[in-house]
Amino acid sequence: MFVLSSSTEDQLIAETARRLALGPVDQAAREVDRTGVIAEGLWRRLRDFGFTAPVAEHLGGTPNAVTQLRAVENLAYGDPGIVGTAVLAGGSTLIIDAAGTGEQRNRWLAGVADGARPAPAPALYERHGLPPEEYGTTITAEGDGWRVRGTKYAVALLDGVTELLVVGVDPRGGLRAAVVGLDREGVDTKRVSGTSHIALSAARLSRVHLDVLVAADDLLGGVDADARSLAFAVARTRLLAPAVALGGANRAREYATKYATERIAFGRPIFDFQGISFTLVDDQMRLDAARLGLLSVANGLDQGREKALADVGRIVNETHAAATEATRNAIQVLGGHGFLTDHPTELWYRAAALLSTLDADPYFASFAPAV
Amino acid sequence: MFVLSSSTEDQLIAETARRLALGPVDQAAREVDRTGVIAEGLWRRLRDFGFTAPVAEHLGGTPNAVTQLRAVENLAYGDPGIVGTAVLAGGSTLIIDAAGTGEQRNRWLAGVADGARPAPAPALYERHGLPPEEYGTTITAEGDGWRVRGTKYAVALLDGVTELLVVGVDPRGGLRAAVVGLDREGVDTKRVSGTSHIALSAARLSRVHLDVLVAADDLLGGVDADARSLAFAVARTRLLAPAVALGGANRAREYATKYATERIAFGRPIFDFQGISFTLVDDQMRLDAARLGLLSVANGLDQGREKALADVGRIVNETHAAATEATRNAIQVLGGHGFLTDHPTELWYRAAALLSTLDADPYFASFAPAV
Amino acid sequence: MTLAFEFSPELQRYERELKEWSVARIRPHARQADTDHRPPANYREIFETCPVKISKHVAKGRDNDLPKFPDGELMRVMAQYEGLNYGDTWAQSYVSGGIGHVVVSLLGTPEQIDRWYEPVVRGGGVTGFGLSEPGAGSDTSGLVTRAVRDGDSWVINGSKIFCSHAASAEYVVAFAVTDPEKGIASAEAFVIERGTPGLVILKENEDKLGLRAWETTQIGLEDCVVPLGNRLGHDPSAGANGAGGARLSALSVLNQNRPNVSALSTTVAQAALDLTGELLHEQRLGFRADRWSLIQRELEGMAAALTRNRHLNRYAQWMRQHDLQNRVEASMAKAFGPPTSERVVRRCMQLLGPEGTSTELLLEKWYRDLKILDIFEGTGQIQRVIVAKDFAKKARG
Amino acid sequence: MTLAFEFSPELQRYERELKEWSVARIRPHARQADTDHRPPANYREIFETCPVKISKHVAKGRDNDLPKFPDGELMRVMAQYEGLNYGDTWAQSYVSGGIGHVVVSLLGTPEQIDRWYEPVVRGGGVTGFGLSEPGAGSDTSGLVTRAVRDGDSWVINGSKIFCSHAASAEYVVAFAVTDPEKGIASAEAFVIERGTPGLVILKENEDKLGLRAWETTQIGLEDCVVPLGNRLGHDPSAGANGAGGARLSALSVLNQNRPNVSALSTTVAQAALDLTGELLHEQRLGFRADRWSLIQRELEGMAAALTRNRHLNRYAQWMRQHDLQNRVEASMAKAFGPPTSERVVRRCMQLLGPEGTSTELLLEKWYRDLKILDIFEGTGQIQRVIVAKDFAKKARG
Repeated sequence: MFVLSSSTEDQLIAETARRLALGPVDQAAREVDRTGVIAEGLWRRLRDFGFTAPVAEHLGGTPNAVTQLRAVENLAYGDPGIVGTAVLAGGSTLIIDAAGTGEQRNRWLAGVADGARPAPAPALYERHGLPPEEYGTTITAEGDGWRVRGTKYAVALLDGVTELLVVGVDPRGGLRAAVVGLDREGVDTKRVSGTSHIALSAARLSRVHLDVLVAADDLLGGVDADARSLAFAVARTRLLAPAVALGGANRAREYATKYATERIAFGRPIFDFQGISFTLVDDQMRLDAARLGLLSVANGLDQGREKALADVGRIVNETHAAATEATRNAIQVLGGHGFLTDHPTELWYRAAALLSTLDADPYFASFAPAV
Repeated sequence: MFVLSSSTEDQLIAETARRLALGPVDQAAREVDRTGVIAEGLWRRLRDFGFTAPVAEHLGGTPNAVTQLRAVENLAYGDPGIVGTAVLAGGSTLIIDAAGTGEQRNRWLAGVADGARPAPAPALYERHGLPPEEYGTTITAEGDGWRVRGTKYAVALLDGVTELLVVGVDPRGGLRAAVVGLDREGVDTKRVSGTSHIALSAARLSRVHLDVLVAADDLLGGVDADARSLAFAVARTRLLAPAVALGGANRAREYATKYATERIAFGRPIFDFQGISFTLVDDQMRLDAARLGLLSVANGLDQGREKALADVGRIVNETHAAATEATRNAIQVLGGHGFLTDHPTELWYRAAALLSTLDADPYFASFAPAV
Repeated sequence: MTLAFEFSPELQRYERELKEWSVARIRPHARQADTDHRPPANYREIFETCPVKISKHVAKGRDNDLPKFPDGELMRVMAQYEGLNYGDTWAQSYVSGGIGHVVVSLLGTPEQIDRWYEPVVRGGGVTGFGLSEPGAGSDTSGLVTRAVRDGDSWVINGSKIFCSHAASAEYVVAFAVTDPEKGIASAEAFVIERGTPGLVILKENEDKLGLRAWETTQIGLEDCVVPLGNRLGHDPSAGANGAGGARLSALSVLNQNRPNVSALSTTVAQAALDLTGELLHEQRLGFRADRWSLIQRELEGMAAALTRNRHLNRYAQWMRQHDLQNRVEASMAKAFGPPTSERVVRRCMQLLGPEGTSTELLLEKWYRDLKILDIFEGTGQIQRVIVAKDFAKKARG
Repeated sequence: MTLAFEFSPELQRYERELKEWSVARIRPHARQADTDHRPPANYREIFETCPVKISKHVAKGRDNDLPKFPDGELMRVMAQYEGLNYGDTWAQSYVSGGIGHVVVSLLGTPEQIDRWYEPVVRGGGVTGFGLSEPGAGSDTSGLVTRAVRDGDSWVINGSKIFCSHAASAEYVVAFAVTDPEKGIASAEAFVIERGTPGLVILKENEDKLGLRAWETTQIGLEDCVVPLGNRLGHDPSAGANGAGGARLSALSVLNQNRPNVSALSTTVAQAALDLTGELLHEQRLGFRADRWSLIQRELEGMAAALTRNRHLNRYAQWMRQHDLQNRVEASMAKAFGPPTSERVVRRCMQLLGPEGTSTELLLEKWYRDLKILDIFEGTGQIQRVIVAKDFAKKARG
């Protein structure tokens, strides 16, 4: 029987996330978007909370996927841009914790939880919505070492980081990961300075070309690593961006509802028109369906079910479809006002769009016209 | 420059069609559905009108595709079941006229226009929305003759008919058609008696298995037939079922609108609720887009443009998607009343569903959930 | 407290047994029931063959001899809906036997429950219910059926449509206004037993697009006289007290069945999808590889959509199981599931081609059956109004 | 009478030349215009390089030195929208130069047209327009800006938002109520020239999600005094005659631009799609065959959707070209096109992956730009209300 525990602890975590969301995260949103910088104080609070970049138990603790998902979604209710940045930057800890050797966990995660040093930056996503098993990045034995070759996209926050955690496939098609020093020859990062994408300006996303030889002990889990653990950890990580999108989109739906109940036109609050209210109800239904789907897959991953691995791609895409549509409709409900930076709707619209491009496998959804 | 002529003659044809539609066709709809029989008087009127089974110029005249499409759509406004039956049964005349030799036109079409004898029954459609160029039915040279082998579906009205017009592909992948006597060995028709499908009961649709040898002069256009003329004629024929669906769906939209402006709930006509009216507006937008698309493709066929051939599959699918949705929403607007045979909405819903299965190529549309 | 997306292994087994039985014993009668507009005459005997105990009354915690599952009784009810209707839809209506008795259990005094509810639940009788009228559907404020006190009796006049099972019922529970000035606020429910003079069956079963075996009756009430004690919820000696509006809103408990209606639609669509998948797999050799992958992608997409339906259904049901207010979630489940289920069946017919709509298969029946599920027990539009009201309330703090 | 789905070869050539020019000369400034929230300073010089004549005023039959096409002038206008905006959106606003002068041409006396319209159309000036207020958007009945007659002048007080080009305009045409009791029915339009005391630019250009180079100004009118002759449509010596409502409805001519707004959205989406197709084709070697066919199917589906948009746009425009009432068709085109165009751009970004949203490409800008097109000149919701009213009228006979 599937169990989504609503334990007191889980509830507490979700509530704490929501408090952080509506407090410091929400307050910083516009400024972070404008400057492309998350202030150290806010970073510290996010790090202390621990769910965007969770670390190994003995170093602070990695929650189960369901708990993390709920925490991240609630946090992103404050601002999907900031939380999306944290999640993209923090993803390697989970993977190293799950698939690294004890020595590697110590080597790469020590000091991360308390902010003394950053974890290796995760280099996961490629283009065109390719799922991990189809990544073009290869990790292949070559002499005594292993060659990591490929291009990674949406690598977040390289400033101050010294290593990358690169996920690729080995010649037999299994997943592999390796930690690569950023200063190594054959690592070529391309970054547009400043606000270089439609959203998540603080993430300073980079493209990284890799053609580099690493030592066997830089392979995550070593030469005989368990590809299955890695696959589960990568799958969990892929659920985080949609959880962020979901949090932001739910906020947008609620914000637009509030606006519509207050804005008067044609003699009544515009929410009284079903053209407005039904749109918002449909948005919420899609968001709720996405949330249940995400939780269901996360639970499957927590239970170690193979089927959950196969279900990741679809729910990621469904969630982004729901989130991009809901944020778009939130602007629509606000009308011309929603198009101005006076309201946060446009921030959420942009964040949802960017997040949706990370992992958009066209297998799972076809383009459909709006009408 | 694309020209959709709104000539007086075209206008007259459309108006005549609409008059027939709202007169005898509409009046017969329920009875025909119940009995599975179109009375001879109505058949005669449809035949005299000439647009459901058009014949060669010297035998009565085949209109251009645009004119025919408009006539058929307007006629189907009366009842898509009756007009769908006529169109499915009459489709061979157009193909024989376009792709047959002079001798063949005389052999197979003489006496058809005045009802003295039926034209060969068209055997076009297969399963799974396969387009003609992928039909599984083959027409292959064998000795002095040609072997026709395959299975055809939705072959209408075989009673009293002596020949089939079978469309298939030859070994080089080009389209071929042959006329096959129904009494020939190797022609095996399977028919469920009475009302055997969800709608179009009068069409008495059959499945026909063919494995039969025909003479070279039974090949439409002869051994050196022009595959291109055949392809254009088949393409035109494929546009007729969606034109029927469109006519029925437009009627359903208007019927539901009228109902909604009269039905009072919560103190006003339910049409005043945007949940109702916007649904009907969206339906009409999709139907209008489908109509313009159909006309555009029909015009392309009239102009002999290759591109139009390639555009048939998509517009057929778009039109059926619009029509099935609009007929379904018409019932929805009527609520429980729409579910009763007291109203014709359920007839239109059934007809739209059946028509949509003739030619539903999944390449052109993916399943999408309703919300 | 736990949220069940999937049933416990025990409940899964229960559902599976029910499904298998439904396919073996219910489905074979589906076509005939549709043609005859009634269930097989021996339907009670058919039900006797059911390998697991199922409940007649789907309200919470009534039938105490039913199997217990860790998921809770309401989850079992949902599993019953999914299992029973997988074979075909006709049986559901005769298993539940109408809702007249359920209304008695909601509004009746203990004595009335003893008299009209218990025997039906134990004996498997059928009961009718009449609320809608020609001029009053989703909006019940337009009710015009009238009950007038006359000494020791009530005299009822009016007509009712969309009465489930009223033609073959032991009794019909009908709502009538007792004070035209107060209108709907004065509505009361009356038990009208079969054979009561003035209870006229105007149309035994409507001629419908689908669910034809489900009896949908039009009744007339022409100077129909019932004893005072047949008014639900009151001391038989007392008059109407004007609390009729409250009585009608007590009926909102019935709305808790909404996730089950969506579950019904979902399981029928799943049956259609499973059948279509089997047929297409049989035909697979005829497919080119690229076509087959299109088909497979469609089948996967539909399966995922039905899983989404189930998530919303089970979530709403789970909330109620745990005594959480689920009005919004139940409405969402009801608005969400049925129209997608319709689309799945339609798409299955399309993937098969013209024969997908042939009466040789049941898909065309299911397509006709399902249409009403986005309408009865509250249309998709009404569900959205309910959810929207909740949004507005929350937004206004 | 002919319906043009495709333009005549001549007009296709015209559009193609305009497109090529727009890609070569307009697009290179797109990023900077977005960053600066204004067009390049030398935009007039850029426009000078345009190889074909384009019109400033898009109303019917005004600019007589424009090339003639068999399709008719309004079809040329639509081709201009499609051609000009294919490179980027920033230029459109500066080509049309606002709509203040268009309003003069609709409401003004011949003398007023000579004074305020003709010079702008000939000289290429910019004019502003103010209708919306903080409390009055789609519903203009809430206008509170007030004009009071005072001897030989009108004294205007209030504020206006979403005023296109009001900050850099030679004059702003603003609506104000002349009789608070009659409200919107007494609204009149006033020409307020630049530098008029009391005309205050509260915000030169709003900080917007997209179309940032289009000037969207907030103005204040603080005891702003204009001569009687600046009230459009009247003998300068006469007072307000209460026909202001009629005046506002005369503005409905502006609604005839709706199909062009949809055409604008469609051509931008087409630009995004073309660019995406090129990039993906360059990357094609990296694709597995089954993935490539998925991609190709997506590209085809989007191209078809844009063709659908164009069908509705051109049909509505063609009706107007032939003096057929196209109110409903124009609203449908406007409701239909823009949201699908948005989706095309979004989907293009998704197909490309994260770099699809990078500022190295223009897709992310276009995604931001397009969002407003389903809002301004009447939201999709308002368009549906217009169509629904027509349906109801026809249904009621």
